[in-house]
Amino acid sequence: MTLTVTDLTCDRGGLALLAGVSFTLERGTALILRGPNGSGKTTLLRTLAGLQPAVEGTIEADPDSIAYAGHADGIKATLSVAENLAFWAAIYGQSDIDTAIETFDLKDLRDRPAQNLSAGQKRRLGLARLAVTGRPIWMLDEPTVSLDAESTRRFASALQAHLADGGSALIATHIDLGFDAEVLDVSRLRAAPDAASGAFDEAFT
Amino acid sequence: MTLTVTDLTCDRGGLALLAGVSFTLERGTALILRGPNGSGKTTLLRTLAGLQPAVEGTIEADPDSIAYAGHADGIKATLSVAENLAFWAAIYGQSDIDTAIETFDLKDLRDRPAQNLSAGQKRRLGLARLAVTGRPIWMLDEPTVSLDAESTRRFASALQAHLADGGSALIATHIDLGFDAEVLDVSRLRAAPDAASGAFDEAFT
Amino acid sequence: MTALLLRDLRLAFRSGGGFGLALAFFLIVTILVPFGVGPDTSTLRIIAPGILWVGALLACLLSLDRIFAIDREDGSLDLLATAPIPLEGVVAVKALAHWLTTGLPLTLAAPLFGVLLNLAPPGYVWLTLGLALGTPALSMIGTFGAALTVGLKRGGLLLSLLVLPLYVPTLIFGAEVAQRGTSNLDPTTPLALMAGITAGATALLPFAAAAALRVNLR
Amino acid sequence: MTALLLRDLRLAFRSGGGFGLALAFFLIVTILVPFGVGPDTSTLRIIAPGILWVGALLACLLSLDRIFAIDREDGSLDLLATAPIPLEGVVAVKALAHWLTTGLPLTLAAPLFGVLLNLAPPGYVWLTLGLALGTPALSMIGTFGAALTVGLKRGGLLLSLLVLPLYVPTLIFGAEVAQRGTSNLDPTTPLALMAGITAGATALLPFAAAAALRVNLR
Amino acid sequence: MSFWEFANPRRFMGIADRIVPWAFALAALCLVTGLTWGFFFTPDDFRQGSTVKIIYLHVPSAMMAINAWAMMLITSLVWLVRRHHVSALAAKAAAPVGMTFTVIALATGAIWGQPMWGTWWAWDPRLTSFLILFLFYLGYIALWSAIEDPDTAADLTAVLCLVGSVFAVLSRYALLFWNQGLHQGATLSLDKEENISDVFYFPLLVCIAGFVLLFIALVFYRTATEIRLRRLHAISLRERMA
Amino acid sequence: MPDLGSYAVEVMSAYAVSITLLVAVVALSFVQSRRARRALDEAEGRARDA
Ligand code: HEM
Ligand SMILES: Nc1ncnc2c1ncn2[C@@H]1O[C@H](COP(=O)(O)OP(=O)(O)OP(=O)(O)O)[C@@H](O)[C@H]1O
Ligand SMILES: Nc1ncnc2c1ncn2[C@@H]1O[C@H](COP(=O)(O)OP(=O)(O)OP(=O)(O)O)[C@@H](O)[C@H]1O
Ligand SMILES: [Mg+2]
Ligand SMILES: [Mg+2]
Repeated sequence: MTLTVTDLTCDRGGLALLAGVSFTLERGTALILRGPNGSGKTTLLRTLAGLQPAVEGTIEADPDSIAYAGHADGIKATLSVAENLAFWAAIYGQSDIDTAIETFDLKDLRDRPAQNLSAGQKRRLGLARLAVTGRPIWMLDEPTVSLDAESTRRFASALQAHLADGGSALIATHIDLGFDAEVLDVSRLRAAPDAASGAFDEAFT
Repeated sequence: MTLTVTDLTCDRGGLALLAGVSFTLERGTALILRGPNGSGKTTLLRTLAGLQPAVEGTIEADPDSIAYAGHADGIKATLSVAENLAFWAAIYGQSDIDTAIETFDLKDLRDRPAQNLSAGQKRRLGLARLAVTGRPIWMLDEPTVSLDAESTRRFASALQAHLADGGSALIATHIDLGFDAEVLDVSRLRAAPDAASGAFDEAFT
Repeated sequence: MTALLLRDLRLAFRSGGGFGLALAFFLIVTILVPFGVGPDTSTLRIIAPGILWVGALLACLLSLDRIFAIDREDGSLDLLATAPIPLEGVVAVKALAHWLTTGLPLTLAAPLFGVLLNLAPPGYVWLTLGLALGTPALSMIGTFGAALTVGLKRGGLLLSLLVLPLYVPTLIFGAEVAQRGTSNLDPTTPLALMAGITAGATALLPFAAAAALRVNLR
Repeated sequence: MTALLLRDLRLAFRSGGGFGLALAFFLIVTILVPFGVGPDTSTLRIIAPGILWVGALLACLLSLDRIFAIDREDGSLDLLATAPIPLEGVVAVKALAHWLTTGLPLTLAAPLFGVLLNLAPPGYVWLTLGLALGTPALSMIGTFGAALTVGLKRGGLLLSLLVLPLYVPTLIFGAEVAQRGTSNLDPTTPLALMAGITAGATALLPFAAAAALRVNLR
Repeated sequence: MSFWEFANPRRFMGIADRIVPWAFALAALCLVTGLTWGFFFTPDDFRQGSTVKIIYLHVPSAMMAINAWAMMLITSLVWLVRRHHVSALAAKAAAPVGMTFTVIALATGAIWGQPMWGTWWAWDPRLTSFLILFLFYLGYIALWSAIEDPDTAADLTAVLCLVGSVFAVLSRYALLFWNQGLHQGATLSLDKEENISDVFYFPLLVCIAGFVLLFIALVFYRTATEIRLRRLHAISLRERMA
Repeated sequence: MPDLGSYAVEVMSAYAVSITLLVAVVALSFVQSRRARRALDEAEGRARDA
């Protein structure tokens, strides 16, 4: 259940963006990714989630242990809150959605079509989706966008419960989540302009 | 250039959401809307911007003085940053986009297609769009979503420059923007459940 | 306004949304029909004007939901509605952009595709003339339908259902013009009627469409 | 997997994206053709099988880009790709859902629409049989094309151009079946060939489509 | 009492409750009399044979199909101008009734056309615009059901109704603009009501009255239903908010 | 039963179709009305209880 990343290089649009990313994420811990806009946090998370191949380096983790939540929530506007969650639960072989609905305070919105939710309510639904996957390693890309203070607190405590349960989390965020966690500053890992961004370039230099 | 709102009721989906909203926004001042998720901030801003009719009450403002920026940025993925800005400038009869590009630090991204921007860079472009309208009253719905600390600071100072210029701003946000402004707590203005949400129901009760 | 037109054209070119798609679809229809109906040239010659018109009309119909839907999703439509240009103007420009990226290429390409269907020689000029006069009506009517259904669930389906009946007269007169042209009869009456539809649609529908759009943006 | 199928069907019903749209489009084509070609029943009878097949094929073609595009935009596709189900399965389910919402209704409705085009009576059963055997291939091939073009600029246009040549054999055999059926010839040879295409496409294309999808998600 | 009193939903419900039973009863009476009279007790036409009996269904339903759209047009305009909700709901209530009449007219016309014209359909101006009117009914009903917010739906359908009226007008007056086509002319001996002999004319009048009354009864009845649904909608919204 | 001559099928089917359709709208309206009444009564009862 630990995630070990060694000397990873990721690219975006054929351009190496981050180089030499190494860390270990143990059970029960969270790691926060920081870095200014455009520094490559989203790119790193997508690479770790297996959505794009790494240029170099290794990612050791059970691929069936990662749940990814990106900028887009994967929510269907015409389905209701419960239907959206039930679908994702079924995809991950789970069936319990009530706990997640409880945790993210969606009870009153249960049968509301997702298109009638406010921005923050939609985000809560996106986070609840993560909870129904039953996966131990959460990869979150700016999870608290448009959440109010109360919901942010709820999210933080849900996250801590997840960690206490033996899960772990990798979170890219700009704001302070209000609990202690290790921080990885992505801006220090910026790839040198001439870093290898693929075998092709190397063959040329 | 002042915006005066008197006893406004706004609805969403045929349901009165806020009632008795009254305030005056003078030149050079900013008003911050606060309230938990789903309390009606977006609805209020849309009503003030003239995108939906008010159920009751009056809004006094020159309609040609308001620039609205919602959750969605109105940015075309296949156009470059400069093309996007130039288009909106032309629509508002302006031609200068360089100041806005400067203010929101988009110089390096000028010719990048908008689809290749990171979340925060896209948001900066959305804010720059607002600056090119040349309108005095800004209505901003969660402007700092996905911005890093540095960009948030930049935005705050751009906003203060706008206020110093005689503009004004109405901002719905969950986070602290780092400068003093009056605050309107929307959650106190919640419409009573039996409030009239249209003349039709009254005839019945 | 010009800025809006230029932007829409540029977007159409960049994303292949309008321009190429309608033309390709038209080509596909004219290629597929001989495959389906069989290569018998005399049958093809009889049905050619009708099929070409139906193909052009379908190509128009298909690109309609893009007129407002994309702008609606990314928030541009809200912003355009609050911008200092009349919504009627926005609608008219959108219709014009749709015509430039759909109707115009179709008109220009139709004679070429006529060859594929073995259209009788005198038909070419009348087909082209008919399309030139008729496609603006198709774009304008379609823009109205798109404004009516923007942001609805079932938008696409409803759009076709609403627009279709309004397209029928144009189609009938257009096919009649081409048909009469190929058989050396006088096609001026249907041509005049079609021009009348185009003029009427262009004069009235922008207002109806803008009204519908305002309601839909609520 | 069942959950995915059910969701896709539900979405198709709720948003009118697939189900109604394809059927409506098919209806539109069959209504418009007589308007365009003219009401001469003997001409209509000759072209009926071909037009019905072309109509069904276009209806399929149109709904293709929805297969993956919407899921891609709202992030569902990323999430499905990281979910514990094989991508080949996702592709197969998507194709099945497309067939259930497009091919199946088209097959069932075709005889009805045949009446509008004055199809010769013996043609009905062969038309239906042909569509029942041929439309699964159309859905599967289309899903492959959609996987190949998801997330591309100019996706829609490219999709039609890529898929079209792959559709032509099915169209030719299908129209041949219906044609031979109406003229009381033996249609088993083209029918068998068409069944072969369907079987081949269903067996091989899910793997190709999943591979294409993986590349496109990068 | 001012005409606009109708616009008050409570008043309307009261009036509807009183009118509807009578209207239904009278409609049933007229329809049964007219159709029985026409079917059993009129002679065959010398040229059309027994098919002339179809006239008692075709003409009233075609007339009312067009009149129903005219009524929807008027109530839609009232909604757009004065924003009386009952008016919009009346238009909504009338649409399915008008569509049924349209289908009846199309079906009987087609059945009648087979023996009379030798074809059940022709692309003549009246028939074409009537078919388009049918498609408009479909679109109108579909648009109502596709939009969630009732006021938005009322606005948009009113705009659609306005545009569709062109075809309602054409299906009645197309003959004035084009004097081509099958529907009227030498094949018919009965095309003008002045020409119709009294034997056919009186039962036809009774049938027309029956269709008109049925339409009135149904519209009042259905509008009352729509008002109830609207109130239900308001209550459930309130519940959700509380 | 009057003698309908060679057009019996046409006339009969025209009457059958039309009468079926008329009965269908009336029946539909009744069903819808009943359903609306019942739902409204229920909702008003709930509103009063609350
Ligand atoms: C599908 C075929 C047909 C359709 C769609 C159709 C439609 C119509 C319409 C729209 C009207 C006008 C009603 C009004 O203006 O109030 C009408 C009237 C009439 N139709 Fe037909 N019709 C069809 C076939 C026929 C046939 C076959 C006959 C008889 C041979 C016929 C006889 C009449 C007569 C006698 C009238 C009343 C004429 C008048 O008041 O101007 N119709 N029909
Ligand atoms: N196709 C592309 N070609 C070149 N550069 C690209 C392309 N797509 C994205 N980029 C760049 O890659 C960089 C990394 O983007 P990424 O989305 O990973 O940033 P991020 O750290 O998530 O930023 P944010 O905090 O704004 O979300 C950005 O500078 C972006 O402009
Ligand atoms: N069609 C609808 N019918 C009923 N209620 C709706 C509809 N659409 C939205 N709502 C509700 O209206 C309320 C107000 O939404 P709004 O978007 O104004 O909230 P907000 O204050 O902007 O919230 P956030 O901070 O999450 O953006 C929400 O509770 C939402 O669920
Ligand atoms: Mg990011
Ligand atoms: Mg909001």
